[in-house]
Amino acid sequence: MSHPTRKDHAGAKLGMWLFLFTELLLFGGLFLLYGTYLARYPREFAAAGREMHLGFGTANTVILITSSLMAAMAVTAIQRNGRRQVVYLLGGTVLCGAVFLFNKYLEWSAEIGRGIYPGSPRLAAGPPGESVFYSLYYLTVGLHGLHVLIGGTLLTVVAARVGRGTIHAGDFAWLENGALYWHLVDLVWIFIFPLYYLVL
Amino acid sequence: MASERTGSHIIGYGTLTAVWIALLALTALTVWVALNAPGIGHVWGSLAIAAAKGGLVIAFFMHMRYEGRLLRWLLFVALLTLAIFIGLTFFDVLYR
Amino acid sequence: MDPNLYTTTRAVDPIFMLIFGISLVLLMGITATMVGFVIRYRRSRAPEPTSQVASNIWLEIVWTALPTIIVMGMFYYGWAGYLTLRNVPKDALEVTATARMWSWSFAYANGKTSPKLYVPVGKPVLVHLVSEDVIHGFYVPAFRVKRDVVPGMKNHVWFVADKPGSSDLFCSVYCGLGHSAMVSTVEAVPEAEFQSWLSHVEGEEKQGEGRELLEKNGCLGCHSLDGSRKVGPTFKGIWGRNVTVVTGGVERTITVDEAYVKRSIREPAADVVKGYPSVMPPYPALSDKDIEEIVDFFKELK
Amino acid sequence: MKPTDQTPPPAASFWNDTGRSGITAWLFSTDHKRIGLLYFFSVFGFFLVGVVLGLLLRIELMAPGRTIMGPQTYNALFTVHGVVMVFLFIIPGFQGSFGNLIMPIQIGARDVAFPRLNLFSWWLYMGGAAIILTSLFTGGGPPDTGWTFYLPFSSRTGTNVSLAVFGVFIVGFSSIATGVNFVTTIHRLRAEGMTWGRLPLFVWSLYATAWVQILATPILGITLVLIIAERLLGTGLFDPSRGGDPLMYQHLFWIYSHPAVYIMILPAMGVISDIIPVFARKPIFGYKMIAFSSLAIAAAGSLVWGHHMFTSGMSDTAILVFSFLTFVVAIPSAIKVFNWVSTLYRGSISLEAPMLFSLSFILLFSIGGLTGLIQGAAATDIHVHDTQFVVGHFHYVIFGGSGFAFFAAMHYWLPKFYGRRYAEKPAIIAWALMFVGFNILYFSMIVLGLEGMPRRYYDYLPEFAPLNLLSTIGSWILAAGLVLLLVNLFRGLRSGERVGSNPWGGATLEWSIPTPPPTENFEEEPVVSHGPYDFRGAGIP
Repeated sequence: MSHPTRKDHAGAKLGMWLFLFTELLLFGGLFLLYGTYLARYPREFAAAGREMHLGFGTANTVILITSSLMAAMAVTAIQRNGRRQVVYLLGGTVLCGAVFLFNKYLEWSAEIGRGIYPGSPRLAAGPPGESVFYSLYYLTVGLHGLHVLIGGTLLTVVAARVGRGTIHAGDFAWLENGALYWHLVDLVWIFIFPLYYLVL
Repeated sequence: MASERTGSHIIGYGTLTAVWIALLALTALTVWVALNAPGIGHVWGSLAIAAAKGGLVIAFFMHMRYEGRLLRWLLFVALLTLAIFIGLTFFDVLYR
Repeated sequence: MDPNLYTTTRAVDPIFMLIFGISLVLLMGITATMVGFVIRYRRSRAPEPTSQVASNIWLEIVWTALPTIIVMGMFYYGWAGYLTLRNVPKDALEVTATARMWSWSFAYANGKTSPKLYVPVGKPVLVHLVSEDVIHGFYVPAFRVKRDVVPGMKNHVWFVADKPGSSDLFCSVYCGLGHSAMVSTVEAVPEAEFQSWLSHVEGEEKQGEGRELLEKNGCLGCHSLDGSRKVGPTFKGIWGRNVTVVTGGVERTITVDEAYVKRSIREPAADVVKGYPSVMPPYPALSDKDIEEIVDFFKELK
Repeated sequence: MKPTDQTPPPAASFWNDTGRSGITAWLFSTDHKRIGLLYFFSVFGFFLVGVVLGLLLRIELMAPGRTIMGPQTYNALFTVHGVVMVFLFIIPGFQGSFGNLIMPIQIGARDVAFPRLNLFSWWLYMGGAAIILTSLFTGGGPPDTGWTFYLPFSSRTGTNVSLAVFGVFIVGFSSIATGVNFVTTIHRLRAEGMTWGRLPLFVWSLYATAWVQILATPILGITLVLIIAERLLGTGLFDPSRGGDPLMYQHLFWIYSHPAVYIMILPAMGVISDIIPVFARKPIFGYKMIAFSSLAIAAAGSLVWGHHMFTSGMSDTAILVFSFLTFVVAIPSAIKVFNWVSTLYRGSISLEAPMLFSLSFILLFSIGGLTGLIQGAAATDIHVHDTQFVVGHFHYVIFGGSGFAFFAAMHYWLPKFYGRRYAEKPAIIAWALMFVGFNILYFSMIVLGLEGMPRRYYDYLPEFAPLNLLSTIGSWILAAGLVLLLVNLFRGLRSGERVGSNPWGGATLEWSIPTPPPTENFEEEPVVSHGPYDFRGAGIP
């Protein structure tokens, strides 16, 4: 029924970039809130930021940067016809994503264990700015985690299709777009990291 | 308009690895700055480092350096929009 | 009435007239031109177009520049007028307006409170706006003033009445069920009358205390004293009345007594009178003694 | 008058030339014309729902006090009226229906860039709509917050706000998908010779709109997520008792929702720019300025959201800035109006239904725009803000503007896809009824607002009674006209006079292909050699 559309690699990439803009602005709304509340509660934000686990944040930054490297290498690999390498590299990317989420789980458990979560009695008793900081933190990082999950799923599907050969050196728009999405996830984290973990 | 052929440019593993090392170095730098140079100015400092890291990711990992003018323009428009949204809001927040 | 008194109304109305005047001229011009063209160049009279001109750079420049000048003028006068609304005269009388779902209460410096805003004629009034729950809006159309009453924010508004009389005061920001019932008035009275009203200490009529409490806490925004149906049931004849209430989804009939009144004030959602929405907030600030006063008032209210 | 083609439509039109049959041939079709019609009937269905709700609201306001419903019902009705009209009708309306039907043909493409994404966005839209409808009948009942969902009220009310908001979130996704699809299509799939300077102005307006959708809708998305988080997780980001600021919600909400007004009105301006030249048999006056002003409106319109907050307690500096920027938006709008009127000069004007709706668009939109100046000026906005004046102004722009343009588009383009047309005389009577009824209905509101009657009022003081009654009577005249329009239009599309490929004598590409269009629009990719309003170049006398 639907005619086979011409393969338009540049069109697909343009569409993906447009979609990435929307993701950027989605997080942009949260960054906007962060900025305005930081201007209002600089001391409370600094105090709350000191409670964060710098170790977890740094480790996750390194993990995501590395995963992003592998995703970028996968795009190079498919252009060089290295199908097996692509599958390994994407596997590495997804694995990094999983480790990232596992770290997140450990970190959140520790924080919730200390009574830091939206609406907790501890935050209700503390200064209002800290409650705002942690609410923003949970929302931003939670939304980012959701994107890691979506990106991981997407790259798994792409890896399977590369394995089956439906994505190949002649038509790898899906792989390129999947990698672009993953880089966006990395990009957002690059900004989350200083804003939440390094505001001392 | 950008009318590049499929896979017009292949970025070598070496370049990508160099970018990766630069990103790790910048991460180390931003952590060091945070731990050793406290003060209000450091929010801007760490944001500048984050912007540099973001720029590297966009330029190399996301191939923007090798794209046509159209995509670069559009990216600029998107970032400008976000900056304006935040900037105009601050007319309220800072002067209230 | 003092024609030299610079009121908010006098600051704003000329700007209205200016913008309306220009807008009317523009609208008339556009309409007349359009209708004229349609009549002159209708197909039965002009079977073929007699021009194929598709652009004219000078026309474009003119009708870009002209609106620019007009709207910049409007912007300037609009802003200048707004500054009048913001610059509070120094000698203004200060009143605090407290908005809650769905009533107003006005507190004066000497502690007197009133459900209506009494102001002296000719003296500027600065109203501090406080909200106890959601966002409300303080709006007096006669004085062209409006300001949102935002919880946690220190907003204010000022105006001055140039003649005695009563003006409507509305809640302008949608605030739920009783939004349109959240109406009060500004009562402008001569200075001497205002001073005697202000210094008149209540309490001489002993049985008025319960009623004072009802007014002060905004109960009368939702419960009438004359038997009419508002958001909540009327207080008229409430004492000893048999009412059907819904308790946790189950209907039962009870008689209004002191225990019921107390429960309704402390946990309004516990027993909700059938046919009314469960929207009343609890009023923990009312002490047991206050509630006794209210009950005494209810006993009198036949 | 019109050249009528007595031969039956060619067998290979998009109606029958398809692999599947029955309902699935529609629900799973990736053909832009079928998706366009799916969108058309869905958005128009929701429009009718919104109309019925609006009529009920007007009946309640006919007299002070309780007329037919209680305050809770009234509050729910105006909320649902707003949500349905804004999010389910007018935002997806033009893009989804006429954008899909017409835009690919106008640029000489076989389909949009991502046909499957296109179908998916319709499904998302329907899914979101279904969730919104579910929210009315489950949980605490229909939301009663107003379509603006202002916090902290919307985090306190016991009604089903979270579910409704989630539905709007899904619809927002659909809007983003369409925006991405259209920008890519217009960049990548223009036929040979279809330069940017030859794009029909409807396409230009869709392009500008798509950008607003891409850059502003995500902010709505995150705002809605924050409402849900506020209600379900108690994040307290806008709760003053916990350090939040209710005004930040308003900023975020209007960062999207003001540009959204341009999502609603820009395509309507595009429709008008396409229709007026055809019925005046003259090239559009000032093509470049109209195209440029679409982009200018989209850009400047994204910077003016603060004018919804002049009374909120926002800083005076911000009021200065936003009031200034608001007046800047008035300039490109004025340019458009002057160019439309100039197009009529020395033309050969035929007053058929699409043209009547278009000309009344100019008038009603001008009233809407000029009343907007009152609200752009800081001093005068204070008085009219949050009153019936705003309600009247908004409906002049969005109903008198976008709505009338939508009716114009229905009369202008639907015959192309059905191969049959409506009867002219009833269409003109319907237009006259609607025009008169509309002005009675909404001009009364403008006056009521100047007199000081706030909006969202269930009950009002006796002094407002006469105009409210008049307004309600106007709503009935408008509704009568609408019923006549619908009966006439759809009866005509079923069994009216047959039309040929170019019933109006238009020069854009959609009139160069058979009626109804074949599945892939063009037998071979067209090569464009003349502008969209170059009637001589297209061989039309």
